[in-house]
Amino acid sequence: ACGGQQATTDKEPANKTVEMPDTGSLTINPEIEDKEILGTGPFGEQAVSAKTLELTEEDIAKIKEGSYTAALVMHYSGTDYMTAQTDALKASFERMGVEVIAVTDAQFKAEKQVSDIETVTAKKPDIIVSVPVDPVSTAAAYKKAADAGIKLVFMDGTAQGLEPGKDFVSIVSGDNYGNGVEAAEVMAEELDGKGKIGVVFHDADFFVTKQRQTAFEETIKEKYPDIEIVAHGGITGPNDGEKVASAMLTQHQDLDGIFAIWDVPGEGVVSAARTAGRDDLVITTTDLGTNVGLEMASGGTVKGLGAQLPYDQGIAEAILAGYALLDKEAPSYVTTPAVQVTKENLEESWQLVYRQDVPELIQSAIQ
Amino acid sequence: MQSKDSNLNGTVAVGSHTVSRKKTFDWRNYIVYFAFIGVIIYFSVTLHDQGFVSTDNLLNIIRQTAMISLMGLAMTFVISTGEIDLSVGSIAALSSLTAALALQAGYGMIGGVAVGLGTGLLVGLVNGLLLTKLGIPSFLVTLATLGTVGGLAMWITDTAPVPIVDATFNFVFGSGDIGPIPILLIWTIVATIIAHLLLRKTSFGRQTLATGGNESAARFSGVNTQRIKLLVFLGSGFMAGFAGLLYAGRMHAGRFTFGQGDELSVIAAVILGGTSLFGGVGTVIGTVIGSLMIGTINNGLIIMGLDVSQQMMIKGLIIILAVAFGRKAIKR
Amino acid sequence: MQSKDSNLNGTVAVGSHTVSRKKTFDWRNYIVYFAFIGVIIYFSVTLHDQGFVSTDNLLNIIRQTAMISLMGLAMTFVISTGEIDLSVGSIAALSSLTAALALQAGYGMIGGVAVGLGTGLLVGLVNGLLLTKLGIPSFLVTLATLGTVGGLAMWITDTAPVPIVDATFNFVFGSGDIGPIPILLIWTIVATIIAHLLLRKTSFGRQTLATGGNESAARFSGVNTQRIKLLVFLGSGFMAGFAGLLYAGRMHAGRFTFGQGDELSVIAAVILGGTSLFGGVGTVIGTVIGSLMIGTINNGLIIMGLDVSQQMMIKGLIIILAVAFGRKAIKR
Amino acid sequence: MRLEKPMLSMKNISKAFNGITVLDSVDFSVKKGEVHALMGGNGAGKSTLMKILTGVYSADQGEIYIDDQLVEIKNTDDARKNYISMIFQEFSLIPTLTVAQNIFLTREDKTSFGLLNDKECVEKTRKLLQELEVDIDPNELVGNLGVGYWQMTEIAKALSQETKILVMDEPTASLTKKETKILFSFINQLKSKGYAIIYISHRMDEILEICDRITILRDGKHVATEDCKQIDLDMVIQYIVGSSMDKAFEWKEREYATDVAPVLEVKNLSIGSKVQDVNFNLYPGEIVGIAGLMGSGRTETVSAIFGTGPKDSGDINVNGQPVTIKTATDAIKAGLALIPEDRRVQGLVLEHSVKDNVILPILSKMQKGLFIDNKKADKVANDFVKKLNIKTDDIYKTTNLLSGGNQQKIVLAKWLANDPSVLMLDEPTIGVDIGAKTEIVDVVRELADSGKAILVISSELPELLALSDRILVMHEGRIIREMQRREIHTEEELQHAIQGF
Ligand SMILES: Nc1ncnc2c1ncn2[C@@H]1O[C@H](COP(=O)(O)OP(=O)(O)OP(=O)(O)O)[C@@H](O)[C@H]1O
Ligand SMILES: Nc1ncnc2c1ncn2[C@@H]1O[C@H](COP(=O)(O)OP(=O)(O)OP(=O)(O)O)[C@@H](O)[C@H]1O
Ligand SMILES: [Mg+2]
Ligand SMILES: [Mg+2]
Repeated sequence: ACGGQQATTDKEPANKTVEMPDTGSLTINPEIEDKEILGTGPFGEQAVSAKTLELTEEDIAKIKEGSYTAALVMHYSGTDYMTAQTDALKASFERMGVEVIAVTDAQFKAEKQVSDIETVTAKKPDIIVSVPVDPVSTAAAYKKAADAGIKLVFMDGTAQGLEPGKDFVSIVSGDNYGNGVEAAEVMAEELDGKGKIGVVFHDADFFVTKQRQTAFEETIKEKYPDIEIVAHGGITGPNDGEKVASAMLTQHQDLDGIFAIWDVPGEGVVSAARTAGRDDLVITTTDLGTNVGLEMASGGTVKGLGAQLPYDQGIAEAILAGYALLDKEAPSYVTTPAVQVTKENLEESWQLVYRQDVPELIQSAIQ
Repeated sequence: MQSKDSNLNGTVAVGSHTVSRKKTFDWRNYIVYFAFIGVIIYFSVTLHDQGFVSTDNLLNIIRQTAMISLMGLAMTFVISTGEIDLSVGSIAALSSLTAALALQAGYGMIGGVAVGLGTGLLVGLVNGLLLTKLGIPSFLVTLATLGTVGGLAMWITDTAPVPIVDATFNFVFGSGDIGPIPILLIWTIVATIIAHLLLRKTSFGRQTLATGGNESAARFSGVNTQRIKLLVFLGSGFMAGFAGLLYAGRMHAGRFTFGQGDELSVIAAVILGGTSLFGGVGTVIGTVIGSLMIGTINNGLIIMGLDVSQQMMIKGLIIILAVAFGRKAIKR
Repeated sequence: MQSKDSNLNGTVAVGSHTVSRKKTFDWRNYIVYFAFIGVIIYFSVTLHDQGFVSTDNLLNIIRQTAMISLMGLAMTFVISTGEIDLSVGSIAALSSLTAALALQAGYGMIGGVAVGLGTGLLVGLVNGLLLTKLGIPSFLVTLATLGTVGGLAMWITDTAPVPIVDATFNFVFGSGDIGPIPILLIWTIVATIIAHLLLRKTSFGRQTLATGGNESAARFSGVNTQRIKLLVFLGSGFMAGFAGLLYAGRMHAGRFTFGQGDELSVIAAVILGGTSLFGGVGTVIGTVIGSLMIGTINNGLIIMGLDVSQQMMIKGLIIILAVAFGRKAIKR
Repeated sequence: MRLEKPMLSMKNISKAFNGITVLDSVDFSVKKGEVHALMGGNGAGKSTLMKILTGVYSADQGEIYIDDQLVEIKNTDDARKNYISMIFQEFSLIPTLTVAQNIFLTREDKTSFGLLNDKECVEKTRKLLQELEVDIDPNELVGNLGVGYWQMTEIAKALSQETKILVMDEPTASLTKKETKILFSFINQLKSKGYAIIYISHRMDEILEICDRITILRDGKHVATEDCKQIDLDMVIQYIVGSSMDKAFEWKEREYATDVAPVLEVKNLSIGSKVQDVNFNLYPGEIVGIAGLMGSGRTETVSAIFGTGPKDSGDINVNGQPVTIKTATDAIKAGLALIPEDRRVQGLVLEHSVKDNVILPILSKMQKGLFIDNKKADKVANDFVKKLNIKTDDIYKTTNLLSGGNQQKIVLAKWLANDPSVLMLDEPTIGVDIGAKTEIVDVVRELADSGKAILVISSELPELLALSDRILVMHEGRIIREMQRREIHTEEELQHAIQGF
């Protein structure tokens, strides 16, 4: 598992691995602001803030004795968000003396994920941290793993029919709903509460992106009646943003803003706006990626976004796994708040999200 | 038209002329066995203490490759005629959904199976007719159905999965074990035997190979090549539909992504097995071994604990090395 | 080996004898023009009030298809030799990243371009050598590099994108317009002219087609078919690298997803254009039209406001209809 | 027999391709138990007429009667139903299947389970091949066979099926005398069984030996139908060519220097058991023939020299210098040229035009700057079309649409255009008509006169005797004799030597 990490260290500064303190108790970043969590868990339960989680030195020492192993079964691994989360998991587990024995990427395919779960199970890990691609079709495989005594920690969603506390430890999620709301708020502010906008949405039955879209649209409709959503364009992959946004701009010459469902298609929207000569377009999105960060910093079309705290989510997941190993009772739904990021608070937000300084490139662009 | 070349001097493109008068030994038919053995040995040695060689894990590999193997069997026929079917993955997805919907609507297990297989047959029929009646190259025809059928699968439930609660269905099509033996293994074995006999021991198989070997010569010899092509596409659709049922049974649901992108894996298994992309030469057993080999590599690399990017890089290297090793082994 | 078919009764698969006496008139070379015109007319009529026919939109289509077109040009040569290159999308991704990293490291625009193109050439060289020296089928070789290079692109920055701030680079490779004319259009035109001349007017082009038409006859005629194959794979790698630069310049960044999955679109454009998957017959202009046609359909369907699922369904139908219509139009 | 009604008659048959008439109201009939020769120059329409009979093409006009019944033959199935079968000039074998599988394709024996009984087919094939006295393994892939064996397989396939009318389109083109003899004895058996046999050939001597009647086509028109007993060779040739041929097909003693250094020296060439310790020299201006039975190793010898076939040991010197030849490209650089025996596989890119085929080996000479000089290329192609009298609509016609003989002429044109210093021809006149043969002989002599060294392999002894200054006889992979042409007085002498006596 160190290969990947080593690789990151000598690469781009933006992805430098964060040093995890090797003494003291393990918690997420205490500086995270306490915010009301807008989304609720899959069972409608109220979320518990990740800030309440803690593993003390004694806890960690105890865990270390067990020389446990963990596997990370991801739905997709190609985003800054997932990279940060994986890094945090690996670092926290290292601190806890838990060996990460496998990392998989299902490429958004449920059937591949089921195979991955089976394969990983052959290595008999004590913990699986996983993002289910689909709550329905992966359920049986998770159930099997749970029945084999593996402690499951979910991120961003669960599988149908699994019970917290019994089949899995808990779910850690960013506040996806809150993310959509933040993006809507920035949009509304930039447009002074009125105008015509478009939405580039993820055309798939995926819990996380659906929530963000719903949040964005509900906020606009309920709070800002003068903003009209005049266009919808669906994408299925990260490369589709440009085509969809270009067509939107062709059809609606008077469009004032576009919300992109996450940062990568958002980059396509930026490119489309550039091509159409629409420097005045307001683009908001979710997830703080390098490129949208740079665009925001240099005063480009991206005005703001709702960001999650992937690094702290990763730590929270590791801590929860620790709870399970120690037989400590764990809350079933744990979240971290959504952060509104604009050019003004970009530097601080970057610190918060990635636990490291904003890359030089962005830093110089801010000035 | 590489094959023309190899036909005539019984060698691969490399240009060495190993024309033998003995039972033409064609490397393509055997490489995959050596390569597969090599891969197995390699992982058994390096991963012996990490559960790779456990029965459970080996059975897992078979479970995970069953759908690719089954679609590969039919694809062997398609490619043997010199055509290609890119739509199999989409068909599997659509069939998993139509079957699940039929089950949900209360048509029972037989109904669900019939609807799922019927879906596959129907798409296969459309492919076959567009190819034979309009003469549009199969690459284009099936690329179009890949999209159309894939879109249909997304659209039919608006990308939502359809759960399947019928326990018998789930048992028979994918999830069950008979004693220690997964039902998917049984399906794979049965289908392989049938396909092997069909290709090697029946007129249909012979005529399939003849059609791919030289279509007009086959026609002059009384082979109804258009009928053969229609049939192989029907077969491919049917097996893709069947794979859809197995996905559904294994996942207890139908979903639009099941099988998505499988076409490349299926074709890779077939080519790796030794079937020529130019038609005329096909081997069913090779295809299954090819499929198992890809599945084993996927499995072994995950167990090795590599990152996803590393898995991707190394998988490519292993395939090349394994094929090169297989060729060496054959040449002795 | 479909082509052998034509040996004996001088016809395409359909069986009608539409062979004309003028400079070998092959339906495959012309269908795409009629089909393209049909598609344009259809969208112009149905979407005339929705901006489809605006200059901006038409230029957008060209911008969006430029990378596919450019990779298609080189792929036309590859497929003309009867081989296939599945690795182009991955190469584009890796090149976009290596170029971006070189720019970031301060090697300047020339450095970035050299590194990007060099990446493409290197992968092309590896493909070509594995094919010609080891004799592994190109489908397998390039499927392996598709994975390996794709994995490398993920690994090199751990999936992080690399922003490009060099304004000249971004202008020249993708984002710039000279007057009203997008630079991508200029690249497309220049590359098309060169590729067309190369295929039609030079010995290299003739030897490429001969290699695909009958490798062994070409070899007997003194064509160094191995060298030709190596060269077409080098060319394909180079153009994929170039497409990577264009992706980078257009998006102001390098990223491992750029070009992912493009291989199918590229091959589709080539086949749609009239190049035979069996080799020996190739048309560069057809490829570009094929690529524009796919781009136009994508664009038109999005403007129509359809769901992704509907877009997928209808896109498949349109391709089939357009090809069928094109064939009718040619038959008169 | 005379009074018997014809078993098959084709009346008033016309056919045009793209507006160009290929058959013009042709009448043709065959009787039961008759061998009927169909003759005519290359491109006269013989194959087309037979393809109409077998349902490959449909006629634009005309009727077909079998046993006085009007029949419609729209496809190959209809032909089969009427018990018509054909040995195609361009062959109808599947290269990726074995000999036995090909022979019994669609007519395989079945086991009691309904599965293919390949063993039975192999046994039957073995017997059949034994009767035909050819040494082919029934389990060999057809794609691995040389043309001669390919042709024998095709013949075996035709003979194995139940037919009434058997069309043979140049069945002996690639056969040596021995195989031809065996085939003829078979034809006589079939005749006595009441088969009607249509026999197309350009080999004059065969016609009078085997045929009962003869029909001659010229430029798609019926010229004559005669009883073979009433006609002689000169008349036949006159019908075919349209005028009397003054130039006879005979040897002329040629002058060339023998005291100079050889252009090509082949030393101790061995290829497995097929070619053993072959040595010979070629001198500038000399024409050397190689005679031998099928499988005697002639093709393998020249392939090895040219770098397109395997070679275990042996050295090659060109103009006194040792050369390493690994590929055809090396050979061409060294000034060699080989006209290969199998035009479909080694000779032509069938889906490319006449012009593109002709210029393929000489592309480097067609350069103008970066590009191919199309004017020059057109001129070269047109010149050869004229020189070899190639019947094609124009130089842009796709080669697979040309008649068999005309395709063969293109293979010749390709290499003559290259102007090599050593020219090797492996069965150069397969399927070429009598008129063109003499022209080819002239061209070859002309080349030799200009100082080139020429090596000819031919199974047609008259042709070999007409051309060669010196003849090497190969037998089972060895050169067993070397004869000066003038020492050979009759064809029989040479025939005797070939048999290994
Ligand atoms: N499918 C076709 N399209 C166009 N022209 C054709 C086609 N088939 C045959 N021809 C032309 O018809 C003419 C007669 O050809 P055919 O093959 O019948 O000649 P042939 O008498 O058998 O000659 P050969 O002795 O050389 O075999 C030739 O000029 C040939 O080019
Ligand atoms: N008995 C056989 N079975 C299968 N293939 C054979 C046999 N004999 C020869 N061949 C193949 O046929 C081709 C020609 O054979 P070879 O060079 O030995 O004959 P040749 O003397 O040129 O006679 P010809 O050309 O008249 O057949 C070669 O490719 C050879 O491998
Ligand atoms: Mg003929
Ligand atoms: Mg020979």
